[in-house]
Amino acid sequence: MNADARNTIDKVDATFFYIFGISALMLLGITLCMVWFAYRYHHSRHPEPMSDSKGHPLIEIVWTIIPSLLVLSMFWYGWTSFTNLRDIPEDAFALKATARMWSWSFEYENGLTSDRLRVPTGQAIEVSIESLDVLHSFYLPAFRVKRDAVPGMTTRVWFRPEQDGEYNLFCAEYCGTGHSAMISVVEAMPQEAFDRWYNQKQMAQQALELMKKQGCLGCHSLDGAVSVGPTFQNFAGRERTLVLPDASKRTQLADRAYTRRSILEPRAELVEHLPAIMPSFQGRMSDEELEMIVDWLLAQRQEDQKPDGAKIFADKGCGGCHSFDGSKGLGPSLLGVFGHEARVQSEGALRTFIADEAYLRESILNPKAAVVEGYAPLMPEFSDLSTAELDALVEYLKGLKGEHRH
Amino acid sequence: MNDTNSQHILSYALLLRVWAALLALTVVTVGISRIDLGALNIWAALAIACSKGTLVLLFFMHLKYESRLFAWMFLAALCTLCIFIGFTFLDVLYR
Amino acid sequence: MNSAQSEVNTNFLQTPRKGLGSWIFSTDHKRIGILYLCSVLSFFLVGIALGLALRLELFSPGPTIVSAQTYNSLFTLHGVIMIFLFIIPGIPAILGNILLPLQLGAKDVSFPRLNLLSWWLYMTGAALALLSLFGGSGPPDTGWTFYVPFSAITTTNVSLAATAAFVLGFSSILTGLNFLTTIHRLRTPYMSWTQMPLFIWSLYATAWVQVLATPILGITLLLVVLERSLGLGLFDPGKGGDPLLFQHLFWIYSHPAVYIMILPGMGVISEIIPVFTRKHIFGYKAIVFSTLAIAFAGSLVWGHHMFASGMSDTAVFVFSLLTFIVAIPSAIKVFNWVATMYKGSVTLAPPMLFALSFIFLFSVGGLTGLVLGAPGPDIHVHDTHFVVGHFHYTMFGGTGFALFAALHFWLPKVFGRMYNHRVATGAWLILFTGFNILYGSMMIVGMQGMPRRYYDYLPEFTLGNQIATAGSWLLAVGILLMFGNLLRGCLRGEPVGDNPWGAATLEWTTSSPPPLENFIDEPEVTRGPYDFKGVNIS
Amino acid sequence: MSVDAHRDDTGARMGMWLFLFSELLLFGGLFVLYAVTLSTHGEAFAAAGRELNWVLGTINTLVLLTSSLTAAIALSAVQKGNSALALRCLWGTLALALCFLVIKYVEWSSKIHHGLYPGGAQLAERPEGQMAFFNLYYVTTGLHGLHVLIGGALLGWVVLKIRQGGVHRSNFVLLENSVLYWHLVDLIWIFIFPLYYLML
Repeated sequence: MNADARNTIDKVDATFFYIFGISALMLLGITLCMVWFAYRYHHSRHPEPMSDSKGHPLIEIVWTIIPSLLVLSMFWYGWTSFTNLRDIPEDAFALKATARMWSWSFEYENGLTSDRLRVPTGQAIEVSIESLDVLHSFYLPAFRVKRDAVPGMTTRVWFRPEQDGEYNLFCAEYCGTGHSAMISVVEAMPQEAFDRWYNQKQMAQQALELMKKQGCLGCHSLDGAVSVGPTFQNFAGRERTLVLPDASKRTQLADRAYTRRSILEPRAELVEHLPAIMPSFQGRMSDEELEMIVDWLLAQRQEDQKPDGAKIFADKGCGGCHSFDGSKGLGPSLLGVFGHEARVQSEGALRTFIADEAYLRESILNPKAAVVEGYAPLMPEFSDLSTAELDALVEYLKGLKGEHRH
Repeated sequence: MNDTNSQHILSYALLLRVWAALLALTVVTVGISRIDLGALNIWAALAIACSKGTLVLLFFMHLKYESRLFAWMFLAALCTLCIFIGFTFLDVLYR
Repeated sequence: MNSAQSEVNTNFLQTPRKGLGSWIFSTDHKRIGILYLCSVLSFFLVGIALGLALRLELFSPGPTIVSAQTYNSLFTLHGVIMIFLFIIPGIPAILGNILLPLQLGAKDVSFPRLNLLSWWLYMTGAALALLSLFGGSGPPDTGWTFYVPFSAITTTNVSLAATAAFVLGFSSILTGLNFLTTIHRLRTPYMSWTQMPLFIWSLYATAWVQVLATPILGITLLLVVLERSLGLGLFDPGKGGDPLLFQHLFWIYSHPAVYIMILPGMGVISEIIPVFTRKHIFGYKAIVFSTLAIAFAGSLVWGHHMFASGMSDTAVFVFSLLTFIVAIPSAIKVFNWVATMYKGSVTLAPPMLFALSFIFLFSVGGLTGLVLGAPGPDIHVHDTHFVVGHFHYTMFGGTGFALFAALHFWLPKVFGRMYNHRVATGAWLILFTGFNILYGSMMIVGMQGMPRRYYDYLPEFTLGNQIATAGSWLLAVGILLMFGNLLRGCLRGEPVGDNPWGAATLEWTTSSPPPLENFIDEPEVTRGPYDFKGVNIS
Repeated sequence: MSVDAHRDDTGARMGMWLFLFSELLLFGGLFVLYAVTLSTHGEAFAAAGRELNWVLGTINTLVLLTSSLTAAIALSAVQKGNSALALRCLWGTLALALCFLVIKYVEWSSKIHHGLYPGGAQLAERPEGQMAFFNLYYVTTGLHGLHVLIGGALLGWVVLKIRQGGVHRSNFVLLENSVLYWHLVDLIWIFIFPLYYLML
């Protein structure tokens, strides 16, 4: 880490102490004078006023000039600490934060997206902030950083996490029902860990290209389709039955050793019911390349796991407007939403139909196309959901059984 | 207290002259707007509007014949408006 | 003619005409003042109830007593009621109405019927605000700031609430122009500008701000209503508008409005301190000058509400610099008040206790305001509970306490009866303690980073919130005790003479309560407003 | 009762002027928006301005200026004790006010007919600056039109008062204030006209 690397905290805190220090002294002085005068010149001790002074020009001038100088110095500290916040280091790692009612999403330059802000420790981070609907504000108390997210405008902040850990990210500009739930986390992690996470897609891409070159994909499908060899889908997540050369069988969950063996000595252990036709790749790729493919194969677990509809529902802030118990929020309750008779306002006309899966999908991707009668077209488009996520969310909604009420 | 209730009565002739001047200025402002002067157009239009406004204020609205206090008050209001517009540009121009 | 003469001589509380009609259609400035007194303080109590509910909700993290949507409506209404129905009209409409003509030696304000209209507009606005609670799809949930785009898209009754604020603004403008004209035209000819009580000066400066800044709020709210009803979109970036312009226009009014709120309070303090120290106010001209300077410079600093908004850095520079410059006249006033006590003869009667605690609380509010004026630190505490605490220190600790001081000072004049001093002192002590517990812990929680308008909060903020909530109960007890005591005093207290405190301004030279047209004979100004030599308590 | 006993015409005029200041600032908010939008969307703003009918705008300016003249003459006439002339002039002012509103109506309806109104289909397809221009145009001229109506009503009431003898040579502050209001309406139009109709 750069030794003289600026952060966003020190100058602001120093200004705080400076202003608070002077303020505390002044408050103390005023209060003490007031209390002392009230005691010393109390009418029981001091029945008649001793002075008929109506003012004193010199004193007035003195106590105009001294505070003026003090506040001007405060202004200067305040201003320089502000310019420090605004002056983004040139080597800052850039990413984009998008605010919507009521969640944050972060997009990295390589296209990676996340709902928590993962950053490398020690590095200056530049965040470009945008809003999809109303005003929000990107607030990191730990780094003294705040900037509004304004529709139609891109605003910027920077900060430098100096220690690994999790830091709160708040929305500080009031944005409606879910305002206080619009919380996320900055996760500062060591550079290597961050790189591994950050490059996951890139590595996967390389591994895929390599496998294509080596011809792996000719026999192994990626999408679960049955082909000559077993599919790669959920490679690490599923158990397989292996037939050993001595015809005995055992079950195996893919680990690193097995995966290497299955590439280097494919005929030693065969997946049940499959012919022994895969050639050995011993010597046909470098060890590095092999590791890359193994890494990729072993990563085929999360990718294929079905996304959790309930989690998506919570993460995207859906609950801010939609209840499960039939109570009316900013949006209609989702209790028994699947299969109920929907009355929607669409293209200026009132339509009635049974809410099917296509309708649910449409209402998530393009909510303004058909708005349930009696509600305002407030809901943002959730077009950033992946197909799998959308499927999971719709499945989840279908599971909310009960008597639907508007 | 009611000392200043005595009124200055403006002659019809003066009012007519002011009116004629206003009409003339209107013609001038339309004329100028037909010529392309670039950014000058808006300033010319504003300058003419200001002089028309001054005529209305001074004569039609009798500001010329009121006590000086009224004029000061009017200037205070006008300055306030100018400050509001001007200070907003501190943001808009340098954003 | 004789009956008319006797009517003029009776005190204004006991005119021959009786009943509600003799009040709500009265053009007498004192009666209108009392109408405001009753209505403003009623709304204040409603606002307190809402505030207590807010604090109760925040007693523990997660849902406590209400839903998030209800909470949002609660703080919106708390804000709208406290700002537009209590603190802005508070001192000018209640005490300004009652005292302005009395202190000027006039029979009434310049436009008595307009004055009555102002009260009716105030009540109309209040009724609209209360109406917005019902019907439509629920009470407004935008916060009192009505920020777009949220206020343009929420389905709640924002249009009605904005219309209410518009009407209330109209009422405020009419009161302001009435006061300005009265001060210019109806001052007794024996009183020069530099012989005017400082309270009048503060009303004068306030009235200018009311007349010149309030219309900007009017047009801004009108545009929000049009945006909601016609899809106008002057603040919608998709239609060539700019959401930040709303904030500019809003704060062009609402920051000067802060001075509409505080200046009359400062005027009250400038009246009370000399009376209870038996000494001429220190630096009369400096106070007058700082009053006018605050009113003027206060209109140039609205941008300090927008340091984190995405406004340009140039604007941040200028607005921050000017903000610090506004701090100077406020400091001058504080120094002058304290200096007035030097070598005086101090009596700690209830009005004085409230006045002295005003100085303390307002100083806390003003000094924490310095942090908010400095753009670097402001970024951290902006939109957190620190701002809420600071704001309540200046507005409640400042204007609120000034109003309480003024009520304790002048109500005996208005009703001719005195409240119980011991109870008043006890109520003050409870109020003052509760106040500091409540808003002090709010500021600390804010420094820790808890944003404002949060229905729910992270567990680390729990302790501070619980202390604050406990403080709110103490505060409420103090307020109820104080109002109970004042009410009892006004209706059944000991009768007092014309000048129970030995003050030197004109209102104390007439009887308590004053006669219908204030003075039996045209009052003569025989002494300055702070010249206590030979003034006796009567 | 006490209201008329303390007559103060200068005070009444001062009150009116103060009220006019707040009217000025009310429009001031719109002028802030105008200035800012002009500086951020200059080209589109001007392009939209060229679509307004400047001939009708000019005619309306002349109409309003003339109505101000007749109002001013009416005041002088009352001060000179010539109520008959004052009444004729005020009727003239009212007729011109009506004329102004009719022309305004024609302008608005032709624009609205073309879908150029806030929320209108045509307007939604225009560039942002043009949308902003038309939105501002409708609000500003709408608010101004409202003031024409209020001013007209006020003058109508004064006409009644003159006929009843309530406003005459030695008590004309009501007429004076109404005329002041009318001039303010004119004054604001003097600025609206070049800013909206003569933009290049």
